[in-house]
Amino acid sequence: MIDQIVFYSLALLTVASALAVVLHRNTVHSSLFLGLSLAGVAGIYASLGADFLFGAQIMVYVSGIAVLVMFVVMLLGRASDLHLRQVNERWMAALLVCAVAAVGLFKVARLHAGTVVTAAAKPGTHDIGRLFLGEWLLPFELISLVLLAALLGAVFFTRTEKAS
Amino acid sequence: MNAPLTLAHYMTLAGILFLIGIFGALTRRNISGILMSIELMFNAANINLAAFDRFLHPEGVTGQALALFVMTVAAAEIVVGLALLLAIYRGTDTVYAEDFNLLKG
Amino acid sequence: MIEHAYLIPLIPFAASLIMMFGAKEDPHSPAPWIGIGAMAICLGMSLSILNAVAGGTVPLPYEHNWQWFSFAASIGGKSFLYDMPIGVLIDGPAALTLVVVTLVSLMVQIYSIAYMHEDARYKRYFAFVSFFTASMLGLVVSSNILVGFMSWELMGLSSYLLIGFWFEKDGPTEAQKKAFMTTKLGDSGLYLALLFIFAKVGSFQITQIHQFINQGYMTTTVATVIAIGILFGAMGKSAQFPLFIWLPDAMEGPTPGSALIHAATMVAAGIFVVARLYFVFLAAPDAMLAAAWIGCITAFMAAAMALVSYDIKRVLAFSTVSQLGFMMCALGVGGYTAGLFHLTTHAFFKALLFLGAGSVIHSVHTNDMRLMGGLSKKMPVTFLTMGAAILAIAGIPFTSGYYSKDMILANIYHANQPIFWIMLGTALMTAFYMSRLFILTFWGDDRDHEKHHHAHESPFLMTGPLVLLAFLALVSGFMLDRKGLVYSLLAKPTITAPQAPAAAEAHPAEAKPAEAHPAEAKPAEHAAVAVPVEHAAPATEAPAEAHAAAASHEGGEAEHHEGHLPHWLHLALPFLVLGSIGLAFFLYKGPKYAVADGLKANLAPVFRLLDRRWFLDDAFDLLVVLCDKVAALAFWIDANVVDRVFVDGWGLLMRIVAEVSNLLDALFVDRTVDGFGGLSLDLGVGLRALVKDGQVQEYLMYAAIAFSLAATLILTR
Amino acid sequence: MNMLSLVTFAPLVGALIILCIPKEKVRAIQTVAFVFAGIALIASLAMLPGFSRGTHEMQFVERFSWIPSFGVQYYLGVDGLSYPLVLLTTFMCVIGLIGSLGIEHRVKEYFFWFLVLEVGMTGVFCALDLILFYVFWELTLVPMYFLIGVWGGPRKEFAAIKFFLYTLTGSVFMLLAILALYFASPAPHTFDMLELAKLTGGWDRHFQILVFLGLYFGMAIKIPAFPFHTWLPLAHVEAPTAISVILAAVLLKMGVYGLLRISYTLAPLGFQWFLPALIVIAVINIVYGALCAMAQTDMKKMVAYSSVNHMGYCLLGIAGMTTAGFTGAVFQMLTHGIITGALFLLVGVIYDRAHTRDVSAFGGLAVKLPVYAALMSLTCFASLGLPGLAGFIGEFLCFLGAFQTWKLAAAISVLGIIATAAFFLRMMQKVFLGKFNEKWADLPDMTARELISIAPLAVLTVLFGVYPKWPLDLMNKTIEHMLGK
Repeated sequence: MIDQIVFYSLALLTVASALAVVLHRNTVHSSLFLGLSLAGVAGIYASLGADFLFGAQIMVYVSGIAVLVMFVVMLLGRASDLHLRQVNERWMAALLVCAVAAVGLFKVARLHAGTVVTAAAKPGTHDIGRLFLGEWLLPFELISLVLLAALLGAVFFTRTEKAS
Repeated sequence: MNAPLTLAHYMTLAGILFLIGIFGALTRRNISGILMSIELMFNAANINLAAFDRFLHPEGVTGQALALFVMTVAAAEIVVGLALLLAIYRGTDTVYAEDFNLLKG
Repeated sequence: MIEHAYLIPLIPFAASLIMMFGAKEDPHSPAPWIGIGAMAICLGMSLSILNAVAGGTVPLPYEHNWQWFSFAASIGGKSFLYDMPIGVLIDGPAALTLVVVTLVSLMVQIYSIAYMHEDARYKRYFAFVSFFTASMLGLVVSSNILVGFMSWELMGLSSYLLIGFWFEKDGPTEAQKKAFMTTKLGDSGLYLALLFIFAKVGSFQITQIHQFINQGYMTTTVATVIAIGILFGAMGKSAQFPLFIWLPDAMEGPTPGSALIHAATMVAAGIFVVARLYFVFLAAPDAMLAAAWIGCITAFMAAAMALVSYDIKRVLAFSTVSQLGFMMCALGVGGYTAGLFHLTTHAFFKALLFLGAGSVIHSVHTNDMRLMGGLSKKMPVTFLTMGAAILAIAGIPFTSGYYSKDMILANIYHANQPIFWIMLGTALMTAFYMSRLFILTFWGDDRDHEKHHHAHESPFLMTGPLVLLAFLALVSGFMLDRKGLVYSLLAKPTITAPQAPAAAEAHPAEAKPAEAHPAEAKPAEHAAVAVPVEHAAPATEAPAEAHAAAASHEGGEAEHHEGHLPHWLHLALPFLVLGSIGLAFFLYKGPKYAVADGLKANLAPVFRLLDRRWFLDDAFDLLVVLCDKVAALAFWIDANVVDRVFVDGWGLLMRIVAEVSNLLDALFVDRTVDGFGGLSLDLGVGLRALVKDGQVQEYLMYAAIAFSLAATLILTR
Repeated sequence: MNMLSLVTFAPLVGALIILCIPKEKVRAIQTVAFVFAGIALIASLAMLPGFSRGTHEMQFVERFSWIPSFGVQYYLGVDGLSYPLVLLTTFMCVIGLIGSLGIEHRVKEYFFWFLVLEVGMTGVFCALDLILFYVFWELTLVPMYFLIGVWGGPRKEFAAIKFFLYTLTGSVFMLLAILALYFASPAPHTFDMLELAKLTGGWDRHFQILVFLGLYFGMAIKIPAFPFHTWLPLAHVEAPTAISVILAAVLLKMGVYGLLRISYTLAPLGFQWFLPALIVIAVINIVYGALCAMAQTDMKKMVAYSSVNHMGYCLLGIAGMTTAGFTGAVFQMLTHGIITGALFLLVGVIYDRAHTRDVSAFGGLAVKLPVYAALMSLTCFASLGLPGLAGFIGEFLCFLGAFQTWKLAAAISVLGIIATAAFFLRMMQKVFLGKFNEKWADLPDMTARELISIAPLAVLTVLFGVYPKWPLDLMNKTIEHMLGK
């Protein structure tokens, strides 16, 4: 019973704040809601017993990305933006697209309506560590390269022109 | 409320989150809004991965590890995206997607 | 000697290569003697072969094949590896033609030493001539019709090279192109005939094709189609109506080269191929009739044109065409021996005429007969030898032309009366225009004093060949006619197919010669042997030699008794010829030839028609223009239609899709504005955004639509 | 010794080495390119003694599993159909390299792409696995795109894009057909051409027709068959000389080869079904190609359209569905490669000197450039099918094969021969004969390098025309087997 309550409340939190992210007129608020939504997802991870994922989500997303977005949004924000529509004229079509996609997604979800947990959750951090430094070492190193490239890219794009 | 939680629950949640993300990516005028929506979609995918891991293959942690990769890629993506956004803003003084039509042939 | 016959085409070919690539370009180069030496060797070999053949010391036909290459083929459902043979097939006509070709070529080359001595491309000329002769010899000896066709085409190439020898001038370049294209047009017929032969027979070997027909496997229809194809090829090469237009222009080349083309090689090839594949014609009476009429029309039209021309070489060219018409006509009415006999004699006197004309032109530097006249005193040797040639071609008794033309007319007389009378008239026209040429050139007084003054007799290297050829032009007919040599040498091939008698009944044109030739009726015994089989197996496995050694031998004896002209006609003919020569004297004897001019004024339209060569050249030019137009149209279509449709079409298709969706959008909006108000407006605007471009989110939208549709379709299946 | 891998991948090694050479060292780059293309040529020639003429089986087979989960193999092998084409490819690549010595800017990239192109082309002819085939097929596309787009003429970008998109569109359909074949094979599925060929009996006609159409679409664009030929003239005109040579000599052959090797063997019923259309396309290619060539004043474009015409002969031979026709088609591929390669080189020679290819700009050049005129005439006559030169045998065999099945179509196609003769003769007349155009008074005759690149082609032209036994013997058994008799 506890599980259900936790799940539903987290789900409600996540979905509601996600909706706020895409619908709120003020971008700054949107970014705040993003943090909330990501935190909700982190809770979901916890409820799934994925302890390491929960930690990573909090650290990377909630305290990293969401904050970063918030900073940028604040940096770019203008007072006049608050009076402008933040949703373009395509929303109707987008809704249709979502509706179509929803049909497929929920059809698939229904396939697993009977799949329940069969084993007790166990801490996974140890296993993940072994996996990353063992069998998945190459992808792990590659992804660090990707991060490095992203870092360089960010520096490259944001540096000011006065260097030359 | 009393029915046991199934994989379908998590998948539904992920689906809803994903659809919200799609909707946002398609409709937000502000580029930072689009980026945020994309983050939502990444998270939806991650929920699925974590749920599959828990429900279908509880003996390993592959799903979680994969979700971590996704998370890393998402981080890289948002960093570059935001950097681009800043660069664009400095150049054109706007953050609205419809103001960019360089792709127009 | 006959076992080395394959060397006959190879020696001049090698000589040509040596001259072309081994010698330096030098007007005094000794290189031509290589070609002459090679040709002399070939002449010696040919004479010894002819001697053997005429003496009956070798079994005929002599055939020897080597394997050339092989390819997989299938005929009538049977598959086999066809070994393309390359080899020699010597029979009477081939042996005789070998001698004629090598002899004329040798004479031409010796003559050319003097004639071409100041030309900048001296050795190249001789290389071309050797090559030309080699290709003709290849055609003559070849045992395989495909190899024959290849030599035939190479001959086209050599005529192209030789006609356009002085390629700096526009005339020769146009003429060479015209010659090549016109003959190529004819060749396409032969090409198709070859394809058809292989599709039916499964072999290119002449003896096997003959055997195939002998065994009655080929229906008359098929034989007719094949024969028409061969005939078409011969029409191109041997300058028959309407493809003779190239020959008059072909004299843009060096005159000795023209002599070669007109006498020994190019034009003889068409007749020779028809003769070589004569058994196909025998199986196809309709084609025979067509050949007869084409020959007849050609002979007449060309002779008519020769009547009015003042260009000495052109008159000779028309006369060649006309004489070729005689040969073709003879072959068409079944006068195989007569046609080939005339080919032989004609080669001698026509080579002589051209070389003589070359000697005249060399001396006075013009082709226009109106500027000549009275040259008999200045150039006695040329005068006398040309005189001999003219007697021969006119058909004065006991010259060579008399025998052969008489035989042709006799054959035609028994086969087809209408043709006979036309041909008789043509023969008289021949006598007339040849004497006209002779009189205008040599007789009377000089018309152009300047030119006459500079005229001189040609050097010995040029007159020597003239004398030898003149001797042959006078006596070769007599020599060959003696003791029926020509009948045994040029024995008509026979076919023993069961169809042959049936075909003969069906076609009166064929029926008459069949009665006149006991030889044709004779091979009933062969017919009994031949077993008709519905769909034949390829003839490759069948023994090649067995077939017609007998046929050609027996046929020879029998044909001796071939019909002659009625006695009165036989006697009257020389007098008619003399009369026509007299008429020429009467019209053209003076320096002014006023009578002829008066005639010309009275018959202006006819003269114009003949002067413009029956407007066939104009028709040909029109055809060329038409082809160009078609080509331009094709290219226009290619650039503007095909390219547009299939390259730009993709883009267009996308545009159309967009427009249609736009239209639907508009309809949709219009219809729902009343019902749904703002909501539908939003939807409409959203949909319309689909066709705007340049927006990131639009592309994203497309992607999302595609993705969602695909996902839904796949997942909900 | 894995000869086929050596032949196929030697150029790739060369390409990688070139990448490591600094771009200033032009001479070193050229040397490396020659060495590795030469290795490929020598290796392919070295297979000649070991190649058995008496069997239709695949020879020099190499077979490893490549992507086991999808049943994709690294499977190479040659038979009488592909081996002559492998020889042609390696040979023409060396010739093309000689012709490329004049390239002056971005030499390194040029030779790199050139060698990569050779890998793709050789691979296409050796591959016996459909996916491998497809990979090589696509591998030719990218180098060709760059070679045309960077080193081409004035409209090079347009030509390159058109070529790329056009052929890519075709290959997409081909890929679909290949996948269809894969899934039609019983589990575990296979891409093995020879295995698939054994299964064709079990597939129904409609499936085969669809597969054939998909394959045909890809092949027809490469061949190029009407109406998909319009990329060819443009690509030829804009491409640098050596690339035109490769394009005409080898790349077009991939289409015909694919038609014979894949379409015919893997979808025989579809092939049968398509024959009436194929013969019409062949006739159109022949007659219409020749007519279009007749309307050209640009020599290179004329030669390009003559390629359309000549590939029409190949199609004609194939459409005949007889052994003679197939033999003719393969032989025609060889000879067309040699002859048209020489023609493009020769046109390039005059363009390098005069900077124009307009036929009416010249006149009487035979006086000034006798060697050039002689070689050009030789190749023109070979191209118009003069007996004794290589063009005739292939053309004649094609006609011979087609005539047994399609008498009327073959008869119409003969018009194409006449038109071909017409435009070549006219070109020769305008360029070489007539009055000498004084404008070109100081035009030099051919250089040693140009002679070296063209002389082997001229020799082969004569050799194959006089003695076609060698190439024919290589292919006879295979072709007999292909028609299953």
